[in-house]
Amino acid sequence: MMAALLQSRYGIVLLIAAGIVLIPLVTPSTFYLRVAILVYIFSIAVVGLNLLMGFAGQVSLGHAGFFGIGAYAVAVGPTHFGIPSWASLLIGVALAGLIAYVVGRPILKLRGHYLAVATLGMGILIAMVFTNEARFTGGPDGMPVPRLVLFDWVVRGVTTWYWVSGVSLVIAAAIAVNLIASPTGRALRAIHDSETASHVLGIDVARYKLVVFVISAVYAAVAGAYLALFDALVTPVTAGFLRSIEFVTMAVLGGLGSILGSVVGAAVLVVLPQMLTVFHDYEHIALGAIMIVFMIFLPAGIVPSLGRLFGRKFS
Amino acid sequence: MPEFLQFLFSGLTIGAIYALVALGFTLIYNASDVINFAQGEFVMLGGMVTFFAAAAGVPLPLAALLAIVVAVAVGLLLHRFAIEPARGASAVTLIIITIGASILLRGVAAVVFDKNFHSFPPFAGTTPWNVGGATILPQSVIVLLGAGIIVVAMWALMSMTLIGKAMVATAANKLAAQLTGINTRAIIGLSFAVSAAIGAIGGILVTPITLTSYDVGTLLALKGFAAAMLGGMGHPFGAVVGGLIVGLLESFGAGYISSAYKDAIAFIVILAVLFFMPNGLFGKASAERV
Amino acid sequence: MSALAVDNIGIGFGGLTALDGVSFRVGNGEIFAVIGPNGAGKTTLFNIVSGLYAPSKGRVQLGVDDVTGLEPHRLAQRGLSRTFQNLQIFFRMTAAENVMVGRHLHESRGILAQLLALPSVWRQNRATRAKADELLAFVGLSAFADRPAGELPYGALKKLEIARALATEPRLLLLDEPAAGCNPVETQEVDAVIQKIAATGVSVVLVEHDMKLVMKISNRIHVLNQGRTLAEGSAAEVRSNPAVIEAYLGRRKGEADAQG
Amino acid sequence: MRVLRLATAAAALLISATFAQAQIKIGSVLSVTGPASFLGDPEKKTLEMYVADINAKGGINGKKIELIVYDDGGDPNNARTFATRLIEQDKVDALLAGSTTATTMAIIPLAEEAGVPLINFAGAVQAVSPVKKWNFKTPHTDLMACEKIFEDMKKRNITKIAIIAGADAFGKSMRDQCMTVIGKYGIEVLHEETYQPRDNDMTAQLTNIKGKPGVQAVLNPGFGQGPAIVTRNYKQLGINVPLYHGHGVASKSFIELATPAAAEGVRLPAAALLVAEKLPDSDPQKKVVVDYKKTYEAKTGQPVSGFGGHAYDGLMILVEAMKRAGGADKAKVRDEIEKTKGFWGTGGVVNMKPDDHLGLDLSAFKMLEIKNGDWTIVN
Repeated sequence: MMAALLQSRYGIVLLIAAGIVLIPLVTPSTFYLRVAILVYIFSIAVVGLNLLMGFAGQVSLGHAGFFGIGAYAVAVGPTHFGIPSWASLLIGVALAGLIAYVVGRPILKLRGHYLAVATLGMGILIAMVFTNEARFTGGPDGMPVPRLVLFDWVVRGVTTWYWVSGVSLVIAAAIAVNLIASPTGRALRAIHDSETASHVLGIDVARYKLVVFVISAVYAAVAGAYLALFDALVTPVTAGFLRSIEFVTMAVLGGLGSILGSVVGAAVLVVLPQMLTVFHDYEHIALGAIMIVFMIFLPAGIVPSLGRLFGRKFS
Repeated sequence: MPEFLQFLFSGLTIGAIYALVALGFTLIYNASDVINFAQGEFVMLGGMVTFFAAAAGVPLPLAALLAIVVAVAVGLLLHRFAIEPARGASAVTLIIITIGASILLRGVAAVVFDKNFHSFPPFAGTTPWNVGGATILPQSVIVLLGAGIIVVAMWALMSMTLIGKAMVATAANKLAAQLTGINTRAIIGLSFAVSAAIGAIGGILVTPITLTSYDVGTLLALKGFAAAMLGGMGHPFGAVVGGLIVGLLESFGAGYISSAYKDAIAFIVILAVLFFMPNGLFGKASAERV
Repeated sequence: MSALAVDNIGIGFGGLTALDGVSFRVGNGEIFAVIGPNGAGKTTLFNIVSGLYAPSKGRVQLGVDDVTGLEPHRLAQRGLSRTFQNLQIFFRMTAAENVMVGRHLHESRGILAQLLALPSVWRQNRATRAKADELLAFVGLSAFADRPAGELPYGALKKLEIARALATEPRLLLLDEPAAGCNPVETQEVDAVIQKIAATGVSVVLVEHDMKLVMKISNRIHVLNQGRTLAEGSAAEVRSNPAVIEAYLGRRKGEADAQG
Repeated sequence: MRVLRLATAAAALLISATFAQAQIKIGSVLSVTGPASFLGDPEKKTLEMYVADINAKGGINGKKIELIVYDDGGDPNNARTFATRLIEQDKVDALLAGSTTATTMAIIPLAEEAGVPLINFAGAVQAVSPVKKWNFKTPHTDLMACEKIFEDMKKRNITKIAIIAGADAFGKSMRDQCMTVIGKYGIEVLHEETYQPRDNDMTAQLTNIKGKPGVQAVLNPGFGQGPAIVTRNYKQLGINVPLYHGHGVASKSFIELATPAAAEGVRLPAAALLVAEKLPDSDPQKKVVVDYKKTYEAKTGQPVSGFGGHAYDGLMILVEAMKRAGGADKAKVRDEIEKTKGFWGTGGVVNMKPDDHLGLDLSAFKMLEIKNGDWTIVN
């Protein structure tokens, strides 16, 4: 039954939704809910990045930049321009999409490691603006973020955010699944395997790379805005280079080309540091070692590698 | 004019460090197609091991030698226990492994050593030399000389020795190299060892100027990677030129434009170069056979 | 009016002339073969015609339109499709999905509708799949439809590329060594498929080393040697052309000399 | 069977032991790794060292302290997660948390919401002002450091300066705080430069400062290796106007890193801790700072810094308050912290008030000058 569920188109979305509904029933304290919220928020960004990396085969080491644009939008908009949070969120997401659109055109011509270094540069430039333009962003110390208010309803509290982020993740995953099963999704997967063949079959390769880059930037910006609103503060760390690396690690660890993998990858990298605190000073040694071991034994990522393992066992 | 010279000296010194890191990236990449994000940790090991060995009473030259040996050992271990078992995995999987290795090595350094900054005395005195109104430290000259010697030695190794030629052959075509009887596994291991040694030597040379700590590697890896790509991945000469250019951009950017945005200036130039030369300054376009 | 007109085409790579002054015309529904020794410039010619390379001189015409230097996806819109000598299969997708990608130009591509998976997108997906199944049946690959392309045998992949190229509904189809690496049975199947395609009115341009196949199915043959046209004509004409014989045999002699 | 019984007995013993010992729980979130590890690392070591010491001496009113330390790596998002964990999961009685301003600002609202006393170790003034009910702070604010420096400049008739600041939270915050009070002292900034946190060469920036006519002194707000390299480059370029650093470099290792020759004549404001042995015996602070310094250096083998001292002060203020409150009742402890009077810590004398949750004044700072590779007190 599990296998059938995983193979059907929305099975994975249902599985994620079921997990989101069940987790609050078994958690002893709201601390666990906070961890779950972080998993969901990061998952949204990683699902988007996975569309770009796992399906279209284009790497990005700069997605924290888009994440940061979403986060700072909900901080700067209400604080400096009096724009309501929900409108700031939309503006931030649109801005991230726009920047991805403008920047994506030239840099998506690059391939492989060159694309990696170009996106890395882009992310660092964005983060640098957040650090240096202190009049608007509060500089390296960051700034507080006002609460999100929707029609007089103040979105606050762990339980509320649990459901907001959980439902958003389900929607984000469903949209991603829709995309993959559409002509655009097929075009993206085709580009991953052979740009030449895709091009000859009538696919406007440059345009589709741009489309998925913009979509993934939008995912990242939404996630960034959520994190800022939930934490009620934002700092340049949010948009930093290490966060970009973290996103890529989550996507690869969970499994490129797997929506469920994105959620699993995010969950592992959010929950693992919480568990590793028992190692005290040896925390980072353990984290590094676990990453290496995971990648050696599950080289395609947790979900696809395990899927293959069990698939072979049952068939 | 003195300002210009000062910026030039500063940029070349910093650039030499980036160049050595970029060279390390290039060697490993050529042999194994792996982008080794733990490259900066070799530089860290060079400085930290030397400092702690010296602090424990080992004479400085011996301490430096010990540091190189430790770094080479770590490089070989990294290859044997993290890269080799993942043979056949995709490029990004291997990258994540090296990121994991970098976190691990930093963690080990924090526990074995400490989290403070350290330095040891320069090799040739502290009195700066005056050149055309600008000043340069003797140690900076040593760094530049050292980088130069490493580059020449690498060139000699590659073009004059059998092992070097085997490395070049492995880089060009692994399968063909295997068929001619080259033990490509050993060659890849060797490239990790040489890379680690270069990183460690770089770390030893620059620590008297730049100081070192358990976590200096991250940023060096970042800049070195950018430099290697600017030069054209897989091109040793390009890596060195790329490193020097990034260093010069930073120092001239900080001096003439804005110190707050100096890193931005370097990256904007890199983006512009890649826009016109998508394979870096010296990289060759790889034509796809269809 | 011809389906394809190539006019005085030339291209060089780094000072090396790969093609120079090549011209030919392909009629509607014709099977047209391009042959020549290795390095004659056949694949380069295909790459120019399909828009992967821009020629340094000359003109390519599809029907009445000058299409020189247009990007491949624009050429696909104008009814050109091709297969590849070095397979360009989408290995991460199933056989059916490979062919479905070929339907790209015939699908409506509103991104919003796709993100929301509106009923129209579902309907369209079903129609695309049906068309893909039809084409897989046409090339004899129905049994492989839902298998990952990576698991298919080599001969099947050759046919899969043809089915995928046909999915774009081309008026002109370029086949780059469709029988290379196939066993005699598979070669016969490919032969039959090509003839069936031509029978539907699609013009086929073929690069192939299997002379038996070429001589059997081609209406006309164009011979290249070292980037230049050597001869053009029917199978019988080409076979008896002294220059062609010299190029094939003389080249071997030259190689033997160089080695000796 | 016997094994099983033994195991059960052992487990029971373990559980009862933990219960007997862990009667007061203190939670801590510090930036032990990452860019601010120079703050979090000595803070963590100090807390662990002294909690063990207090427990060895019988604990607080006979109750042992259980200390739980989490590392936020300098990321405020992590700080918030770990603070939540301490409050909700570990159910701590009090928090000693927040190495940087950014991480502290992430923790304060949680402490306020849950009603847990919090003593933080952040530098910036916003970590204590405006006053929040449950939040206290031990380090001097960077504003105080600025005032101390400007007072000293005024005494030396310096009116035109240049600033080179680290583009990190510490450097930026101190630079901004300095700019708010600089007018009061009639000092003018002729030129400003910055450097990135991990830069290892500042000659370009300093060359520009050198080329600016009329600069009488240079101020460098920053921490970590940056100011050490600024000092070296300063000497290399032969700039001969006075150089001032912030309190972020106040540790013996700074002189080593900057090299004694280059550091000669450099001035900076710092807590008495750095010059512990040089304080006159009559100084009421002498005993506490000498004791702390000796303990820290003996236990860790590393030179003492002011930052570990902030953690010491925080722990001691909390422990004293708990003793007075007769237990770990959160509200009572909070009230007692607020009543702290005449507490001599490494940072100076602390006199808390309902409208002042810092309780330090400018006298807590000493202006130091480096002479012959050592700190001296400027009178």
